[in-house]
Amino acid sequence: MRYLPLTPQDREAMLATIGAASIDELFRDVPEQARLDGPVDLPHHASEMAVERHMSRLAMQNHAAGEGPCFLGAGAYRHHVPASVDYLIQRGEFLTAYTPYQPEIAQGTLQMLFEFQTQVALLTGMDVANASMYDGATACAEAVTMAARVTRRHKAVLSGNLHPHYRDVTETLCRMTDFPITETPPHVAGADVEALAAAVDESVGCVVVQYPDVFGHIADLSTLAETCHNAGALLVVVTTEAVALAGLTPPGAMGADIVAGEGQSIGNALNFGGPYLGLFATRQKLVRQMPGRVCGETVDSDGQRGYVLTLSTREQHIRREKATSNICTNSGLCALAFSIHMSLLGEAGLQRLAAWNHAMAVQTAERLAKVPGVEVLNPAFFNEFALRLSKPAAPVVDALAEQGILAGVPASRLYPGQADLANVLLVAATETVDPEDIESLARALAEELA
Amino acid sequence: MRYLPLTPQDREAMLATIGAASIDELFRDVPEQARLDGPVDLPHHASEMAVERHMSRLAMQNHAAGEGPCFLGAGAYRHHVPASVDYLIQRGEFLTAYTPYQPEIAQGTLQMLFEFQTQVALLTGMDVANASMYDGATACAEAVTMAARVTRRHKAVLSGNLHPHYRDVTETLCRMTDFPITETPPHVAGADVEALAAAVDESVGCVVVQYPDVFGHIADLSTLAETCHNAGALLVVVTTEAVALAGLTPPGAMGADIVAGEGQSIGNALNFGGPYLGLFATRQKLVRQMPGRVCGETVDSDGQRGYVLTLSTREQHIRREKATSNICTNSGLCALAFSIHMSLLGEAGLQRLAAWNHAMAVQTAERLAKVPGVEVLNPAFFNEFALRLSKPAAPVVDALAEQGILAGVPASRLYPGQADLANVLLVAATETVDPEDIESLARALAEELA
Amino acid sequence: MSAMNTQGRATRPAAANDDATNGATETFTGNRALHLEEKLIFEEDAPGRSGVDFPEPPAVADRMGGLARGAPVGLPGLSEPQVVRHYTRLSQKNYAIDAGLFPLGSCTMKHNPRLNERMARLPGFADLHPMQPEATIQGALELMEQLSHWILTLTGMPAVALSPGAGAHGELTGMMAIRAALEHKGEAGKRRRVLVPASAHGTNPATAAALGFTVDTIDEDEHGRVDLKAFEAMLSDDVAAIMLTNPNTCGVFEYDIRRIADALHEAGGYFYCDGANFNAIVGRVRPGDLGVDAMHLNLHKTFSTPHGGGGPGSGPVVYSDALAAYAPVPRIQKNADGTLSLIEQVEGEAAQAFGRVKGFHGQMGMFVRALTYMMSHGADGLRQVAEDAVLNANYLKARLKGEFSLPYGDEGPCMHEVLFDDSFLKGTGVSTLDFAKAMIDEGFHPMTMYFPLVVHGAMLIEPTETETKGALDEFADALLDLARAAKAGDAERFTQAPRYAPRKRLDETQAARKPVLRWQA
Amino acid sequence: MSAMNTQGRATRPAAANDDATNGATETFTGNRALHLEEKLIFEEDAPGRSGVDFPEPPAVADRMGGLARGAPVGLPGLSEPQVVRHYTRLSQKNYAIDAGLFPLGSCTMKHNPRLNERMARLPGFADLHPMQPEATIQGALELMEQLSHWILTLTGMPAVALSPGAGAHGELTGMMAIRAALEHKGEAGKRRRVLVPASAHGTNPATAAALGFTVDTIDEDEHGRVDLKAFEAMLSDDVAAIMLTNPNTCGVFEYDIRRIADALHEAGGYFYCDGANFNAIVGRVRPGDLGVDAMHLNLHKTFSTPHGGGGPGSGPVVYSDALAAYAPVPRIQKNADGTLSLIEQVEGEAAQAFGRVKGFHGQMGMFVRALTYMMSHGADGLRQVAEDAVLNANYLKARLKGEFSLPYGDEGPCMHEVLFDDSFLKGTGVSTLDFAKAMIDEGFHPMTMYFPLVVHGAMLIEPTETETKGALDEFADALLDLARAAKAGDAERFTQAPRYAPRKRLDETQAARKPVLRWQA
Ligand SMILES: Cc1ncc(COP(=O)(O)O)c(C=O)c1O
Ligand SMILES: Cc1ncc(COP(=O)(O)O)c(C=O)c1O
Repeated sequence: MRYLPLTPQDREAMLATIGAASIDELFRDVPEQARLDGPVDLPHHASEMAVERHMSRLAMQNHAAGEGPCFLGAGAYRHHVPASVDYLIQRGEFLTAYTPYQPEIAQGTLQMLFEFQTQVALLTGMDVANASMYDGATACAEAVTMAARVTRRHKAVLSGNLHPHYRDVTETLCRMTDFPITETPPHVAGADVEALAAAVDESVGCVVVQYPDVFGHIADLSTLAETCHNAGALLVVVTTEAVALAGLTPPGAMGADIVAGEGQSIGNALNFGGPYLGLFATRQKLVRQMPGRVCGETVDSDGQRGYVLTLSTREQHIRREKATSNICTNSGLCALAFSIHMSLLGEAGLQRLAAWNHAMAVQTAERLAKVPGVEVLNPAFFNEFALRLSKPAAPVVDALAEQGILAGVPASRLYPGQADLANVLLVAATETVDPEDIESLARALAEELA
Repeated sequence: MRYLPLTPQDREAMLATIGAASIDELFRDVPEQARLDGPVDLPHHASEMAVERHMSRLAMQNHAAGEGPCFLGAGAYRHHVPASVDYLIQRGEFLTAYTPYQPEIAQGTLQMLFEFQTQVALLTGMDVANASMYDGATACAEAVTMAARVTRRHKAVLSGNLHPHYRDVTETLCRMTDFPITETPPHVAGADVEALAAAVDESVGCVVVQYPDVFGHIADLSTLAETCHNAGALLVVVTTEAVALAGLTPPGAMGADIVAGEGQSIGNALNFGGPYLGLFATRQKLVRQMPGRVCGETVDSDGQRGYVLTLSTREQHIRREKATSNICTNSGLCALAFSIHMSLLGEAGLQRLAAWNHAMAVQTAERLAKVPGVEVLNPAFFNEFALRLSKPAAPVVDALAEQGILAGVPASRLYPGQADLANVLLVAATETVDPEDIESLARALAEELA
Repeated sequence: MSAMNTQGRATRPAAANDDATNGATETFTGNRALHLEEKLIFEEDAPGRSGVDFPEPPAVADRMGGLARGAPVGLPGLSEPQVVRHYTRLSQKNYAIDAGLFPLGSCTMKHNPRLNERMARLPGFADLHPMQPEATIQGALELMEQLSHWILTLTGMPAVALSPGAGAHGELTGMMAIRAALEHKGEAGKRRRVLVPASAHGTNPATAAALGFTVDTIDEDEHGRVDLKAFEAMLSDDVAAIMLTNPNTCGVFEYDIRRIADALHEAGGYFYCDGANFNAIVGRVRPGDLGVDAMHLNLHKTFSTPHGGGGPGSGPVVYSDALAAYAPVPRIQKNADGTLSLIEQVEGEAAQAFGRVKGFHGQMGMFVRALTYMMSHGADGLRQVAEDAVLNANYLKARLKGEFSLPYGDEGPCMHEVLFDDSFLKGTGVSTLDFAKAMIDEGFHPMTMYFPLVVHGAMLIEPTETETKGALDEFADALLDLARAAKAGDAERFTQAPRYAPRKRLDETQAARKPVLRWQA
Repeated sequence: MSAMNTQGRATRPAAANDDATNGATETFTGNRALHLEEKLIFEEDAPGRSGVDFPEPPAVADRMGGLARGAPVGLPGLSEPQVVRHYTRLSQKNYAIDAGLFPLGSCTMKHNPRLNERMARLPGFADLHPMQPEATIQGALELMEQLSHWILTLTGMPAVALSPGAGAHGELTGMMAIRAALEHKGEAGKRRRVLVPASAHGTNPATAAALGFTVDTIDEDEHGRVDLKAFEAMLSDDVAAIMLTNPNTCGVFEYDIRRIADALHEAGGYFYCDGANFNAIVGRVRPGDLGVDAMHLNLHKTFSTPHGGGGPGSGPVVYSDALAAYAPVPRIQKNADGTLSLIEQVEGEAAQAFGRVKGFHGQMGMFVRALTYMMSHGADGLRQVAEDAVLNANYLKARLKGEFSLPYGDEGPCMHEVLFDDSFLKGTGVSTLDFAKAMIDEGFHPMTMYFPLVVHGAMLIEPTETETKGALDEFADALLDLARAAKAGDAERFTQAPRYAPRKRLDETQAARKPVLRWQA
């Protein structure tokens, strides 16, 4: 077996050194009735070629998004990732290292994390960021529990335009910890800032608002932030599309106290939903309540600059049941991919990426608005918007998929059973969309709605 | 432009340091009438995404060999290359290094070459090998000129069953240097050892025989070697399928003086014919007449074992017009891929690989022999053999290609205009072929020949 | 001072030239041949430069409703060559499994096959959007089904939830199911205590606490196992669950596990098993045969998906019949026509009790890698994995125990890892930390230090099954030499270590006292 | 002695522990933190072990006619983890462009974009057999057509042969065409002399000699260029060709090139131009405007395909109208129906004269990379490449010339590389070699040493366009510091260098005296 270096002779010699007669002897602490005396009922080992064939066959049963026009968003975005990103993250020194517990031989990972944290702080407009969470949805849930720690108020108000997966994850955790949740209803016609502001009172620990929201709406959050702060609550801003923050006024500039977001769309592939990259940023003064790992600058015994994991007294491995979170392994390699892509883009590249996204989305919206049976619902948007179709969206999407066009995400997938959203379709357009794609979508949609 | 780091400000500052008013001034030595005053008539720079689209479109206009059954050989073989090979050769420290001119910071490349040379020597059964040539065909030509240097006889006898590309390359070089060539006619019914032996006399510097030959024939070369040696000539053995040497008695054991071969089939992809890997091995006593780079063992000033390029007094950069060859850049990275694959296989893996190849070829031959209109011509073979069809082979191959089956190489492609070979088809089967592939080929062939 | 340093930031210490090994020789640049210093990416800025080209975007009427970003983000501008060099150099400052032995106990740093990486990058997996229509993702669902089948067969459990993001997230998901089950039984208010051995990983108590449980610590016995008597004494009708790691973090198998499970079930509690060490028993023991109610697997430990310098991981949870109904969404359903469906909403009571723990459907990229690994080994190979992992650990134990100290004596075999304490260093002036840093100089990654907390100056060594006997011997020889050196009074070799690493010992206290968590212009 | 060494081979020096930097401190293993020693792969053998799994092959009746291999090959058996670690560690002993400045003059070590690598690995290119039917390879032929178009447009020449394997092979192919043309004219017997400047790369005279020509050396003038007078004096009706590098290997443009070409053509000779330095003029100057008859391009220099530690390269040759007919096969033909055909046999006289220089159709993998690079830069970007390459070299010249010595004075600009000699080191006890080794300690790859041969102790520095001003400044500062140190008498910093590399200075004499070219059991 190609991954196992011990030979039968090695095993014998080693057992002799150990003083054991057989391998079985080493497993003697296992209760007898639980010892399997042979392999379980699964196929035996397979060659690389055989496994590759099997996997390729499965992969071929999927329609890869890049095979045709793709307008899917709703929390996962198809962007072009430069070839050097994937090359660099595969370097064994990054890929096959552990969490940097021994900083003297992990400066590569640590300096990268320090740079990543800086990039996230800059993008979100916040003071500091952590070294990543599992994904945007779990980051959102952690933001709510952090707000409760900070404010000592357990109640959270969630926007109805918060991505339903994020809402579910947050609600699940809150329900389990007996934290009460209030929710505004989904509001497809525009951002629900007013409704949220109206729900704030002195019992509220935080308000969670998505920006751009799940329907693509964007609104100035400054007033909402003020309302929150006046009531002693924190404003948690969620972003599912990191690229949007390059084009829009960042949450930090509008008064956000915590930004929880999804970083997949920079540097990371779609991957059918994971692994993704939870972004988590906050204000300097809240840093000791932040969940997750953090890298900080220090010096070595020669006075040379270097980096270490720090503030670990917040963390489970030191604080155990008093930790700010139970998170341990996070999304290190996805953070690396994000950080490399950000470094490649730089200020100029990121601005242009944002400009391209907005431009393609505007062109898509303009073209689709001309299709009979289509209404664009968004007063304003970045690279994603909602349509109301003259028919239920889900079957339309299925029909277009058969033609090789991934038209968008039907709102019914996210809000099942919600009749007023049955005809709503979420459409995202990134820099990977080209005019032909838009035209194909518009034509196919016109036909389907006719 | 993403690959160019200088900014306009940099350029200005640098010109100032240089004391030049403009870039044009730095090009002032170019004759005025040859200075282009603007970009040439080609497209301007393009984004990674745009280039990727362009290249993907071109790639998609080809039928990749892995998309269906593939029985092509004739000097290029489709084997399974483990994923770790391609990963490792892409490590920047290997990929983006130069020829190891500074050995203290090139021990990685040098130790690898030392190991590669050993592997090639072992596989061919020879004493020593060099650090690679461009490909098998050029290695063959270099073997002939080396033999002339060694024997001081310019005449070479080439087997008619030598791959015609190898023959052409060798003849071209020999004609240019006024070295006479004798050639036996192609002999599709079996190895042409006797004809070659008959051509040997005291004027002959070397005999070049392929093993297995272009029709897949194999024969004991010991007698031919003796004949050569008795006449003072060298025996040059050419191999186009390195895997065959794992299964067969190696040329070194049969008296070969030089082995020139193609190493593509271990560790390297098909790549539409290049880059490939010229293997070159010889006897210890001839080493100073060998072309190409060689790595040797030494010690550093602390007495530690290390490696350097050596015997460079044979080479162009030292000896200039007296060099044994003009070769400079060789196939370093392909040699690395070969060496890694060999290391992965090891003795046990290589033996099994060879066994699989022979087994699949035998199964293919047995099945095809049952197809009406097909005759298997080989008394013996390793993983490739020749068929005589009841019809010209080229149109049959084209017809099968339309069904997605790559049936083999028609001999007419290699011996155009040679009427007696028009119906001959060369078929190779490696470990990548499976029983379904064989069945598909047999059925389609039966239909086409009906 | 080199030109490189003239634009040095406040964060760059002045003494950049004091860098040379042993202080003996300096270089002008601060580099030492292949050891290359590297600035922060922000210190390489040139405005306007970019490593990504875009044509001019088409002109459109801005529809951002006045919210277009006013101020620059503040990223530095670099070209692609600089970025590739930056990360190449950074990577060269890391130790990794690919380079050498990484015996970090409890972390299972085994070889990460590159086939896994290649398979995960097939466009049919990597370029798949999580919200594509079902007809276009049948292969992906089939893969998840197959992975589930392998996991269930290996663990002997009836249900699995694939979605958790890593081990700790699996713990959360498993404990949520327990809480949901208690709610369903109307016992959630009453059963507030979770029993956790003192040797447990920090995520265990942190998880229990995150769900509002009270954490009660169970002491270990003189063999590093749960003290059965103490445990039984703690049982009562306010106990929700035990969280037990098995093999445990002292590296031994909890031989009383069946009795623990029975007593717990008797008392109405649930058995959460931390499966981080499943690699020691995979293919030889099924947790389903041990009375476990819920257990996470770390695909990034047992099943070789790479650690990536801190993730991403993947932490599927298996459930007993008692808890299966409380597994989170999404789930996969086989339809009558043979197609597969993704169930993102569950009907009925159970659904009320429990929802979703992660966006979308879990760590698909890790699923592909893990299944690739499982299929490569097969039932026979996975069994061999466990055997060789245990053999390697016991071999190291046998080689080292003469000079090192076993906190619980040498009565029985260890499992996949061996635990030492620091009593062999008593009086040498060398701490576990010092010892670890000296190992760095010898070319090894240190073992896990100071964990588990139950022994003094713990050294937890897990070689994994992908190390050769030769590598173990080299490691053992070096560690014995170090132990002898410490005892012989050569404390400097330890307190001054590491000498040869990219950095000398780093000051963690300073980092925490006045945290600098980001670059500032 | 560590256990690792107990199985040491005869080839392993006894003093394995003398390894420590500066001799100050030793480690037991010989490793120094991230610097890890690595044995030969043959020294890691365990019989039967393999890193590649195969099922049992189907039983067949052996048809090898009695020639089945009797004896084992002799390869060592390793598992995959060992192999990955072996090559990872080896790679870590290499310097590379990815890691730092690699100013090897004449070698053009520029950034190698990873996009090139990705494109070359598209299955439609990488998994294409060279003998597939034409209908299945239209995209590949189209790519070769497009590459040809770019090459012809950039060089201003009418014909190109893509197949040569590298630069020297391109030289051979170009010079063969010249010989074929001479044969065709009946002058092959008469024209036996090829004129080559003394500064030429070794491949030039070696190529001419390989084709049976006599090589006559042209002296350079006081500016490092061909001495026009001397050249003209050498012309006569026995001259077949000149082989001239332009920009030449002294780093300057041959401003008399048109007059050289005219005089040569007048005398009935052909002009072979070594295009290894085309990167200095690409997009700004077309060799077709300079009177060139044949010229190779090194796609691995000008067009960024990676050097790979010594290849593979790719050396397409462009031809003037006078030589176009003598280009080798294969060629590509556009058919009436728009499809493309590969012409592997040429009819008529020219075909008689010249055949094939390489198996199959050339270095397709390199074609993909080079075209990817060309399209990425475009006409505007390639022009900028030349300008920045020349600017960077002149900048280094300006920064360094105060302490270094310019053999031909400082009259005009250099092109893409700057040449110094060792006169500034006179009397310091420091040689060019010593100086180069001290650069290694500073974290740089040395420049090309002792080439070209026309100046004493040559140092040929080519930074390429992909270096930043910051990197050049750091390099210049370090080199100035070294030059001053040498002059100040600190010879030890040089003669003892490199101190920090994986190996101290290696003994090349011993290697050559009694060559050990392979491992022996
Ligand atoms: C015993 C144990 N439990 C739980 C965990 C947490 O797993 P993860 O890091 O995947 O969240 C670890 C990880 O180190 C562990 O060793
Ligand atoms: C000037 C010059 N000519 C020719 C060559 C030979 O090119 P290649 O190494 O590609 O064969 C080189 C390579 O270093 C060179 O610098």
